Amino acid sequence: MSEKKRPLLEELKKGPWPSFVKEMEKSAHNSKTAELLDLLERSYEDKTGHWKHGGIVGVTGYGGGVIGRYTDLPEEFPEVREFHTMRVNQPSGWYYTSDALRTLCDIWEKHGSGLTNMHGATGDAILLGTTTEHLQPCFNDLSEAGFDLGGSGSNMRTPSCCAGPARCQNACIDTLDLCHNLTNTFQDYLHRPSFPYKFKIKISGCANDCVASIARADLSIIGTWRDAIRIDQEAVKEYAAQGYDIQGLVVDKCPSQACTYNAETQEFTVDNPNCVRCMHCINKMPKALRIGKETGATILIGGKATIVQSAFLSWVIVPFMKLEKEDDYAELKDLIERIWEWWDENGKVRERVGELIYRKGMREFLKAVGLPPVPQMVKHPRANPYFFWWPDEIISSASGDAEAEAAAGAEVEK
Amino acid sequence: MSEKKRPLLEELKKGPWPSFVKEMEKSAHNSKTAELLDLLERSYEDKTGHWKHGGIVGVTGYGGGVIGRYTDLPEEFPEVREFHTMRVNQPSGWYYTSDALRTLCDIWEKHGSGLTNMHGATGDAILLGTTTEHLQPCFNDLSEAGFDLGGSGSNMRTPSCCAGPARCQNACIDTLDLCHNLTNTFQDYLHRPSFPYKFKIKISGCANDCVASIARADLSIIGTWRDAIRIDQEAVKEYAAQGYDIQGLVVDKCPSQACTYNAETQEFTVDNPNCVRCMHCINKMPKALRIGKETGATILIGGKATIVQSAFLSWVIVPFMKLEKEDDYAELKDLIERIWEWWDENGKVRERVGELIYRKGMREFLKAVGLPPVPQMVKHPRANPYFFWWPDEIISSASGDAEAEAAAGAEVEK
Amino acid sequence: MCSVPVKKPKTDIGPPYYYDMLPEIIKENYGKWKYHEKIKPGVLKHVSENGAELYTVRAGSPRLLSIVTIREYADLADKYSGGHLRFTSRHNVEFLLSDPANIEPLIAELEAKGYPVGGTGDCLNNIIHTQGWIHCHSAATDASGPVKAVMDDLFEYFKKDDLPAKLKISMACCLNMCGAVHCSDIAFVGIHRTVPTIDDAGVAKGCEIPNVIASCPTGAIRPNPKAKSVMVNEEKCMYCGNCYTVCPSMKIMDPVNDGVAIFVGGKVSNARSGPAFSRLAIPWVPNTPPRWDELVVAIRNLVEIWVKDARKGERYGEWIERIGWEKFFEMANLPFTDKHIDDFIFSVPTFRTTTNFKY
Amino acid sequence: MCSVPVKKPKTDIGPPYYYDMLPEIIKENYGKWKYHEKIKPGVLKHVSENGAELYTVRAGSPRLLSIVTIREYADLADKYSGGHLRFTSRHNVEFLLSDPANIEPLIAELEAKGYPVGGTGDCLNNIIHTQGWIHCHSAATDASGPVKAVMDDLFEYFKKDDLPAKLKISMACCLNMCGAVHCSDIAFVGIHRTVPTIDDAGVAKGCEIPNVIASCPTGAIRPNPKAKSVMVNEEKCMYCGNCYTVCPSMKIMDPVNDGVAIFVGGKVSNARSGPAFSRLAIPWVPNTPPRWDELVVAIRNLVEIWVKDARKGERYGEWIERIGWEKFFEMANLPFTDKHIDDFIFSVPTFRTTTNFKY
Repeated sequence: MSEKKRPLLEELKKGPWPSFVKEMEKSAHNSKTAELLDLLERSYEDKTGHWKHGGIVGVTGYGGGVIGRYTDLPEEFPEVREFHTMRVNQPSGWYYTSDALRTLCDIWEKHGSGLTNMHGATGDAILLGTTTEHLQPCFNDLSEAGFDLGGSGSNMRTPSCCAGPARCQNACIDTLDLCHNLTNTFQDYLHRPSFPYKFKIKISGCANDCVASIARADLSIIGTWRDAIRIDQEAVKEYAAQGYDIQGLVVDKCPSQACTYNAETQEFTVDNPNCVRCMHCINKMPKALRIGKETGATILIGGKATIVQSAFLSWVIVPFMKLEKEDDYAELKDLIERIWEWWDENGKVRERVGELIYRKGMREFLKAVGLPPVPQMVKHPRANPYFFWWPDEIISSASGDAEAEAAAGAEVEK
Repeated sequence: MSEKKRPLLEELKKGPWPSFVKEMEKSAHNSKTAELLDLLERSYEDKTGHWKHGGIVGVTGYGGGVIGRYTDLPEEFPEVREFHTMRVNQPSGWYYTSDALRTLCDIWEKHGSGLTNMHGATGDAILLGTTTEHLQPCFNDLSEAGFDLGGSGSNMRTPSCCAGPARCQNACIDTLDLCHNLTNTFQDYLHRPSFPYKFKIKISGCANDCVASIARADLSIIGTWRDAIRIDQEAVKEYAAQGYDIQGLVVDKCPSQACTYNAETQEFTVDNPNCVRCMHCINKMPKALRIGKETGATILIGGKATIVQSAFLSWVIVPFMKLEKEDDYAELKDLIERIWEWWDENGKVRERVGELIYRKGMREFLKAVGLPPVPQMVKHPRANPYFFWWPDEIISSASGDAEAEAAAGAEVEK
Repeated sequence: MCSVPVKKPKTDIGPPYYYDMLPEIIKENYGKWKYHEKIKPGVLKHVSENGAELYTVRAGSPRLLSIVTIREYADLADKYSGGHLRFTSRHNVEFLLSDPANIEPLIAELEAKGYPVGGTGDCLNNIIHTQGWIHCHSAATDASGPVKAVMDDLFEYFKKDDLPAKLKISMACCLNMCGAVHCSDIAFVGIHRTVPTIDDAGVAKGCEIPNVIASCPTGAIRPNPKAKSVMVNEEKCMYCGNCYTVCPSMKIMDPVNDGVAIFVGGKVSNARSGPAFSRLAIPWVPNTPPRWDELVVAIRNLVEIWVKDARKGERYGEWIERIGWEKFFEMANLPFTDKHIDDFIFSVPTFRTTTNFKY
Repeated sequence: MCSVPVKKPKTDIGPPYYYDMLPEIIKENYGKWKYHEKIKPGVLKHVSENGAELYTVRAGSPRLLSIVTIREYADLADKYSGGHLRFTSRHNVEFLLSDPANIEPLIAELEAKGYPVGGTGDCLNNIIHTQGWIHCHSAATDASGPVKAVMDDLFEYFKKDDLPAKLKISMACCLNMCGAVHCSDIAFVGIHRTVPTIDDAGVAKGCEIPNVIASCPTGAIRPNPKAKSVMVNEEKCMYCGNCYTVCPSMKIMDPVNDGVAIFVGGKVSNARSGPAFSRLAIPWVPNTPPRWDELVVAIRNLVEIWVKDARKGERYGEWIERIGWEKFFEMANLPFTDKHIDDFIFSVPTFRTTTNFKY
């Protein structure tokens, strides 16, 4: 049937890369999916989308997790008059058993289009296309099978994390456990939007940042260490023996010139106090170099995409935090709640936390959440002399005020 | 007399560096200067200045060149009740004959305090401290002796320049002649404020920028070349023979890795298309390396100090412009006038041209002054997708519009 | 009427427990991995402290997956990897094998079904992208279609790991730039180029005017009290469509003028240099379904100049950093326009405040 | 009444013609200089293409010069350099000699009169500075006094050219930062720390309220219609004093809280890296005339750590760039405070958007 009806989409069944059109056709026995193909063909003719959002849809007890979607051509395409998305909270690190996947497929066969994204940019498994009346039954079946919805709207979004210690030697923290723990701890913030805008948490086990947490999360948690890189000198010699250009590909590219390689002795050394733990040398010689033993994470804030004030990358607010399973990550959770409290109190509608910090200044933020300012927070200190003083830093009388002077950081080492 | 009366200033007569207090005392037979010392002692006691500005003072026919200054303690210090500054336009490059200096001293002995700055940050010779009634006679004497006033207020400020070809092998342009020429051409803009705010022009002969034009001028003119660095290989060998670390101190510090040195042949080479003409190698080996022969200047705009929108450094608007004495610098002058016209039309009160460009966008500026956008204007292109389209770049009908597509830069080389 | 009593569903149960999803070999070596090797494009080997070896086989997907395909994945996992697999953040599926003998048969079966194996190490990875016309209300272009066209064209680089470095391409169908599109080696983004068409009646009826005004990053929207609607200052509007997201009566689609912008040189990893934004290379190529030929040619060109000129180990942005943007535009044979010069909030720090440049 | 007729002065005659000021040797070799050498601190030798040799002897000055001193300069020029001299942009005087035999006698006479010779090459150059309490209405501190105190303390470095690189120190007496204070190796700047005291009657009588409001970089000033004056939002005011410049009834001086902030790491030259802003090192040291002991100690410390740790050829900012700001604060034994973190227009690009840092 398709060839005559959808000549433009037919073109996208050609070529070596897997075709999304073929994927859709696999589920085209579902009448919704068949009509979605027709609607998409129409978009290809018109060069415009045919979707509207709006209209609050959801499941009982939740304020998020479902994205309402309606075509703007409901008469012509009645099957996709309603075509909502459900976000299903993925297991940490996107690990699945085949049975878990089949369960999900069965539920979605029963209630939806049969189309999914594995996974969306939010981290969730995306179930794409169902009607309002199916939402609650679908949720009931998901819940019964052990699945829950993810976030949408002005709430904590579904946290996500990298492959972690399950399959990576670079995991400085247990990203999987931390992600699972935070997701469960903050269920209420995830399901019931009460924030000024969205708040994303993403967790990477090392500075390679495989989930792009620094670019995509309001709160970025990135594993690191504070002792020394572990070096296996025998393995270094093996790299050398295989003709690997240790000087050119590893040492010369060290951003802080903290590596050295002695071509004669074939010894590799790291000046750890001057190492910035960027992962480059470890990436290039994984058999010889390993992360340190005293591990934890750097906490960064403010990352977001373009809208409104242009894209921000997250910036450092805690250079190193131990993240202990033993105390249930208490320090981190406490910090997160303090951040939310300040943001909630001060943020405007649709103002991301990074934009709020830009508007109010880091000094207000740091004071409110109780973090000490440290040089690691900035690429460089300010160039302008436009800085503020707290009332207790000002000398109140001509007689002087030693405390205020001290508070102002005026002491000079003699 | 002074020791008892001015114990705080007395402290500043001690030490090896020349003392400004001693300088003042040299002229303290002048009653103004004597009282200035007393007033300064008072400031040292009070830890506050005792000057007011305001009150328009000047000389006939000019709107600038004199800075009105009054003490806020006129009863106690009647001699400095009025203590105005006159800015005297310096000769290009601050070259003087002893006679010219003596002439200036004689005039200032007659009309003022006997105190000067040689020179102020504006470039002018500053005559510091006279009364309203002396302004016109002093100007008359200056004019008679061949001196003119510099700029102040919302006008073109006194242009200034480096030592230039008179005493520097790196002068890519005749900074002295250009400065003299621009100053004379734009006398009216210098003396009669008619701009939104101040406009500074500073001219450096090379990228060492000895007059800090990139930091201090709204319009920065910095000499450069567009052919090859001249290399005297014999002189290179001499540096080598003297044990100079050519590799470490010159080659390794080249910002674009455009230098090489062959330690065996003692040959120095420059990859000129990849050279950014930063002057480093030339500075380090002046006997062996020289600027190119095809010289001109880079034109930059927007430099300013802190107030209001924080300090800006000037940025490139013309990567290379020939500056020809023969055609009286016509291209440059024409550009300057176009810039003034746009700024005058669009600038708010006290808005520097750089701040206006920030507010309106480079695209508006470039279109108005008729300069083509080039990559040399930016460190890197924009990261945000928030760019504007001109009406003629937009396709007006569904039938397409090849011209608009071309204007939008959509062509792709096949 | 008699209805079957519905059991009240449990809420807030959280996601499935990841640990239950892991194969035995991972449970035994959890946190004990020592190093990994790249066996070949699409195949990784992780070795643990006690010598255990875990093999990963990665296959690309079109992101939009039918449950038919997911069930095929499940069957393959049962057959080759003890029923265990995972997905990556870039829409790949990864099978987790403990028996190396299963690698080649799995690959053969994946490839036979049309799921290409590759994308590891110095390969082109799968393009991370958004929904486009399949599902998004604010899309300025389709997502799956352009991505398919580009991946078809660059397919060889997904299968070979001899690029100068990793190559990560991302795609977003509008300026919201969902996903880390702003930090990719090459990014392409659907853009609008014309101001929204205002349906005054719709605004009056359906939108909160203060929110519409506040949504505009450039302050281009002001009230239109007469119409109980709003007005747009055409000189300030840069067509982001944020007002349309807040108020559907601010129609931003323009089939003739919408198109795609291309950015280059971003990265996320901290390796060597810190994360960096992608920067504008091509302000607009037209929207040309079904196969976006102009876009495909433009991206191929951008990839080829890097492949040809970059040194081993240089990500796209590191290469440009070395040669300079002026050389990049020359090499890419691209015009530099006034659109390339930032004029938004943080523009001034992007201006070239030095005479150090190349001609 | 009978008055002597005053000749109407010529206006717009422009500055004296520089060419008339030049010595013969320069006229003969104008534009023909080939290279220069540093003979010793304070003495340069320029050699022209035809072999002519010009010697420059540089002496420091306190900027504020009496005509008595200028006449002394003139006499010295007549005696040693054919009546020719020049001034530099950093308040030095330079004698232009064609006879090398005159160098040492000139130096001896200069030093005897208290004019130190030095400041060339890898020396500390003279401090460029502003008027301070001698003449400026908006000064938050004196200029000449602190400069004298600092130069006395660092005197040795003006006389020796074995610093790691040039050392340029600048001083401004308020936030207007006249001179290139924002781009110096070390810069110190007078600052206020309290909001202006408003004299409502004075504002009403003497100031243009729209201008006062517009003068505030942070939008902290709003009208006070009752008093026909203005009000200051204390939370937004960062004490720049720009309103005081526009309106003297916005009194900004506060003798107890005014003081000096110290910035480091800027440069103007394009050599190697481009020009760079100085960055905040110490937010405040108190104003302590007559010799600003705290300031002197603070700057000595900042100089010494650079002298000790920098590699040959590293300007102050290049040194910090290499070691990192976190190490700088550690080495300088300075507290890092919330004041060091930018919160003005271009703050976001200064934040550390990478995990690459040192502890």
